[in-house]
Amino acid sequence: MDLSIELAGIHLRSPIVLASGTAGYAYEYDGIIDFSYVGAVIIKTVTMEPRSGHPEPRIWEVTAGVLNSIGLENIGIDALLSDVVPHVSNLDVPVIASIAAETAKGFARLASRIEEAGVFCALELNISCPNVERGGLEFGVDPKATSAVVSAVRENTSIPVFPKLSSAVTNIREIAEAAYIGGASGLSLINTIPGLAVDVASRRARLGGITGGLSGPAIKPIALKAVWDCYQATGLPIIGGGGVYDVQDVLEFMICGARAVSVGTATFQDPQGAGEIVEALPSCLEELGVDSPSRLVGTLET
Amino acid sequence: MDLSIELAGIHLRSPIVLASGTAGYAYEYDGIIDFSYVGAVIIKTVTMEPRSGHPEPRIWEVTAGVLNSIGLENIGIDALLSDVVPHVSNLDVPVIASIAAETAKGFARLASRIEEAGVFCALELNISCPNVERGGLEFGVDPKATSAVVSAVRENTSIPVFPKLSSAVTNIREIAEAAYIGGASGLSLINTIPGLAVDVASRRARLGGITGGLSGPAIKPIALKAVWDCYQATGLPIIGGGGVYDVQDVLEFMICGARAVSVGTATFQDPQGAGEIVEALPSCLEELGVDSPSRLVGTLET
Amino acid sequence: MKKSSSERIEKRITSSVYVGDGTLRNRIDVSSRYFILEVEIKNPRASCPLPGQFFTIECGGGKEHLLRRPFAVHSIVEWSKEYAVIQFLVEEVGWGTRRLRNIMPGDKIGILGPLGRGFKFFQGNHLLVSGGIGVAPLHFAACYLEERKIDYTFVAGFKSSRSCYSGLEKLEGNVLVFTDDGSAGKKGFASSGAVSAFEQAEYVAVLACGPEPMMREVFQMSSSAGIACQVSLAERMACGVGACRGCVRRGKNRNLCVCKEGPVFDGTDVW
Amino acid sequence: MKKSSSERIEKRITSSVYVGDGTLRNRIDVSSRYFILEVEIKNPRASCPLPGQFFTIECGGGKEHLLRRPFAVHSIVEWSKEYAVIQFLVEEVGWGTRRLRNIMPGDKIGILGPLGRGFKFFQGNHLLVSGGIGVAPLHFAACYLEERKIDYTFVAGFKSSRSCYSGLEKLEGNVLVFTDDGSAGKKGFASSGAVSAFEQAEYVAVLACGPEPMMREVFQMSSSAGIACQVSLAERMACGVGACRGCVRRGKNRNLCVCKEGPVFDGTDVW
Ligand SMILES: Cc1cc2nc3c(=O)[nH]c(=O)nc-3n(C[C@H](O)[C@H](O)[C@H](O)COP(=O)(O)OP(=O)(O)OC[C@H]3O[C@@H](n4cnc5c(N)ncnc54)[C@H](O)[C@@H]3O)c2cc1C
Ligand SMILES: Cc1cc2nc3c(=O)[nH]c(=O)nc-3n(C[C@H](O)[C@H](O)[C@H](O)COP(=O)(O)OP(=O)(O)OC[C@H]3O[C@@H](n4cnc5c(N)ncnc54)[C@H](O)[C@@H]3O)c2cc1C
Ligand SMILES: Cc1cc2nc3c(=O)[nH]c(=O)nc-3n(C[C@H](O)[C@H](O)[C@H](O)COP(=O)(O)O)c2cc1C
Ligand SMILES: Cc1cc2nc3c(=O)[nH]c(=O)nc-3n(C[C@H](O)[C@H](O)[C@H](O)COP(=O)(O)O)c2cc1C
Ligand code: FES
Ligand code: FES
Repeated sequence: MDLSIELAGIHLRSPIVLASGTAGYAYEYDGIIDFSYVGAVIIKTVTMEPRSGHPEPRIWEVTAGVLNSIGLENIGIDALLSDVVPHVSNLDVPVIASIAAETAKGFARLASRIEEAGVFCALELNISCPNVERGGLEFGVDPKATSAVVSAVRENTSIPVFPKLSSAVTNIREIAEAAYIGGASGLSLINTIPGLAVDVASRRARLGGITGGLSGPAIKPIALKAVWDCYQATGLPIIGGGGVYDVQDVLEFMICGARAVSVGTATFQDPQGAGEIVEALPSCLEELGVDSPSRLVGTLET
Repeated sequence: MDLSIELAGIHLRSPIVLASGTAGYAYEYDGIIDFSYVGAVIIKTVTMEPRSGHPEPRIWEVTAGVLNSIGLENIGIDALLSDVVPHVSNLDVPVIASIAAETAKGFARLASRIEEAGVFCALELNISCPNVERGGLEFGVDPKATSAVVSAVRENTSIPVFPKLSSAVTNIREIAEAAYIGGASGLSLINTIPGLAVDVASRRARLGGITGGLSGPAIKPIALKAVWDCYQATGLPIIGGGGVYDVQDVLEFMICGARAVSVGTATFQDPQGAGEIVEALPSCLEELGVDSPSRLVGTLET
Repeated sequence: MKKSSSERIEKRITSSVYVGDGTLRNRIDVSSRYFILEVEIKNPRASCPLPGQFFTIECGGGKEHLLRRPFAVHSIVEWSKEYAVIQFLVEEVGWGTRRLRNIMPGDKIGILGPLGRGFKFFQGNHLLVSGGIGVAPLHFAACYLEERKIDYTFVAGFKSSRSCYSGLEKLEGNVLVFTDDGSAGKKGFASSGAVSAFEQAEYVAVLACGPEPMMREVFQMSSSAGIACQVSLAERMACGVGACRGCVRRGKNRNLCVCKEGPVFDGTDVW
Repeated sequence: MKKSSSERIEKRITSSVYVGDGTLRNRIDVSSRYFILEVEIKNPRASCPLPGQFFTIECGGGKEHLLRRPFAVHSIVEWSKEYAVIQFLVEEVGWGTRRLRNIMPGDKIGILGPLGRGFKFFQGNHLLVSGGIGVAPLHFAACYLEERKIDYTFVAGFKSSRSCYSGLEKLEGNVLVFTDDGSAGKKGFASSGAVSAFEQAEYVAVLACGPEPMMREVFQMSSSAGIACQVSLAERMACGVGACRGCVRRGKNRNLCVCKEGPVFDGTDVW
């Protein structure tokens, strides 16, 4: 079965993409992940300047999930373009860049540099990272700011732009609509959800950043609802994810309106999991009586 | 060890309370749960008129959680007072009532009737139920409406009042502060988080209400953060919960600022679980070097 | 609809309940999908379960699988205040039932019951109609009737011989097995078996358990014949004791709380 | 600090990696808290692990426990392109290690490695200092040195005789065991053992693995003695391959990525 799917003008050989921050710059997994199964890799969010991120510990396992407080550590756009791009362009997989900045202008400037590199097929705007005090979540929780960021980027870029939304807002439809109005090519969701874990013995937070972002199967029902809400509100092509673990999860996300489905935390348990999902897809789709993944998208009956 | 704790002027023999909606009107569990361990039972939310709730199915198990779309089915205040109160007052456990209405006035009227019954030691305001189209979440997501509801109730009631908040908002501190300004005696949190699950084969939602509320260990990190946020923002006494499963969870919630800790979904797996937690508390507190549960409250070191 | 005039011989009451651990005494595979769990309880101090009542079983789900699974009593091997042995007939359909299939004799499992209200029985010929795993509570009902020397006909439908429940062969009553593909017993659905059963005898009561469309059909047949039909409904449950309203479904005129008011209802309450 | 002048005999490289299933061949309990997992890999096609390198093991956590657990190689029983047997020495501290203790010979476990960068070795006398389970990679280092006929002294500290790792007795080098309570070997901490080791001989390199305060002390001693000290750090990991930045910690002047740049670092990079 042909698993390919069009996503806002990009051609993906399969609907499965690797989520930002969980697959690094892709080349770290070279020889471990068989990228030929993967529709695209979304690389770790990059900022204008390098960021050193939060103090350790940065990772804490919770029931059916992981809390992280990486704090957007990254090498900065210059090093990305000089050191990483050559590696990335050698891999046989489309790569989507992810950027974060503190102002709409900052986003726009980064977007231009990403586009100039010529190797990225699309751009994710991380306006919803719970692990930064400024810049991240602030945009993604406010419709006006969301709109402003998206349109600033839109004016400076011709590759498809996917603002990445948080579900930790009162009304995600409002944010999705604002992104639409700003000119988003599609949406990516959801980012991790702010959470906390405590080491009882020391009465300290388990993470150096105190709070962190929750990912993994624990958040799947919340993510599915977010995808369905945004699909209904905007009809935009969606990269949906949050807790995806197996092929059934992928089908649920597509039925709720995702055209592509991202695998993040599950990759830590099984780096080859995304590939196994892709292998399992054709027979699952056949069982559902569809001849292409796109036929599932948004077919939730209510 | 004396496990008792003062909560906004109520005396609880232990900090463990049963969460609204998961222990019915308490008497259903008579002979199954040993109430002598329990600090208080918060009974199912009641509305002015009886409500028939959502169509079936209303329950769906997800990874480390449960989705429910009960839809606030309840017998209404009249039946509560005439049929349930006599049963409840026979049980050897303090009972907290929970109410929901569509207007601030409606909340106030219900509150008076609850107080007149004379058997409830406190009142929870369910302004955060994700399972109703009107009345519930709408209040709990808006600071002004929260303030208005709380102060309307406050003026009509002398028993302690705990608005119950949702974490599914952009800024829970803002809501907590509004509740404080409105005159809340304390806060209760968190309610279930809106979510969705899909039956892939039928492409239908798993719940009759389409979306539902997520509870259970999956939401614990989110709940802990909400408690910590509200504790810092207001210093109000907090009934904290969301995913509590064992005594370690209880300690985490208390360290984040909860004076009482609610057990909800875990009761379904083990109706005697709350009792086992209470039994385990003294030795755990001793290990932490505290001689009373109250000494743990809000001691998170950051 | 004409109410059956026969005398009720057993009160439909909610009995007092056991909550705690049981010990798996034995697990017997009876077909590729069905197996019997034989659970031992020390000091149950609860009233003896009646046909149609159920227990909720904690399948060892920890934090990942939070809900207990409800299972009807399939038979009572022994029941006293001090010691009880119950059998459940379980179909492997998902995580919890797979887990139950893999527990070992001697292992402990959390059990809670008997819960809900069971079937009402009368003096006179009963018709029992089951589809698939619905055979579990009706097997108990059949044993119960036999003990009381009350006549019954048991129509049991299964997918195929592979899922057939062989334990029915030990019943002394009139047992008619149907399979969808004819690989065992007669070919056809349980409901078509019920049609011929109706043609062959008169009944004072009909008891049905199985997929909902089947129960509805049987109920409609019974109604036309003027006989009261009791059906055992299945809904997803959380508490099992009437506290959470999770198992509530729409009935004909009102909500039905399956765990507390049911799982057995008069068909007239449902449709 | 004076750099050791001795010749490096092995390049510190990141080797190519095996990802897939291993089979548990054997599990050997060596103390109340420690056990050895012997894992067999068919066709590893990866380079042979070096001392200090580690594997991440999927402990069968399913959706509930998502992360693999990292374990240093404790010894290599066999390693070829077609077939390999590795030993891990594991301390039971929580869910994952308990789970590993309960898996059965023949069971499959997901493994990924060798990962990270191991110890550098030199010509001349090495001092190895371990605290608790830190003995695992240093045992491998000792075997490695023995094979190359390089001298070493191994100071190993444990809580008590109950946690002592008896496998050290098979080493041919100079092994000094310390316990906090004196119930086995000499009484004292590994770091105090290191003090006397420093008094008794000269070293070209110090290798330390154990609780961070201990490693820091050993590093400071080594620095005063003018000897380079390598330490093996432990941080919570998610990916294990340098992709997620989860294991990154603050070093002296910069962030250290423990899984990729480490787990072995020069002490001067850390403090
Ligand atoms: C009162 C009552 C008595 C029952 N008695 C028996 C019995 O004696 N023997 C027996 O084998 N089973 C019985 N059941 C059904 C049994 O509870 C379910 O099969 C079981 O809970 C499934 O658990 P699982 O974890 O294996 O499946 P899951 O993984 O939870 O589900 C697997 C599949 O089965 C479906 N399913 C599960 N439970 C139900 C349900 N309650 N209603 C409809 N569909 C469901 C799900 O939708 C899903 O597709 C009874 C149910 C009720 C309500
Ligand atoms: C590079 C590296 C090599 C290691 N080599 C070995 C080895 O050879 N043998 C061995 O037994 N262990 C080793 N460890 C530690 C081992 O990974 C942990 O003990 C294991 O992950 C614990 O898993 P768990 O599920 O049993 O414990 P959990 O339930 O996850 O945790 C139990 C307790 O242990 C603490 N803990 C767990 N992991 C770590 C860690 N990485 N650092 C500090 N504290 C931790 C937790 O804070 C918690 O209090 C190594 C760690 C690293 C990073
Ligand atoms: C360790 C870690 C790092 C992450 N870093 C980023 C990031 O840099 N940018 C981003 O947009 N999302 C980041 N995410 C969020 C993921 O891309 C994804 O949205 C989220 O984890 C939910 O999906 P999952 O449950 O499949 O992991 C990170 C997640 C994890 C676990
Ligand atoms: C079946 C069910 C019904 C509930 N009904 C109510 C309710 O009527 N009123 C209310 O305030 N909260 C209700 N809740 C929310 C719980 O009180 C609690 O806030 C939530 O479940 C989180 O806690 P838990 O994870 O311990 O269950 C309900 C939860 C469940 C699972
Ligand atoms: S399952 Fe809770 S009321 Fe029936
Ligand atoms: S564990 Fe992911 S970078 Fe080290």
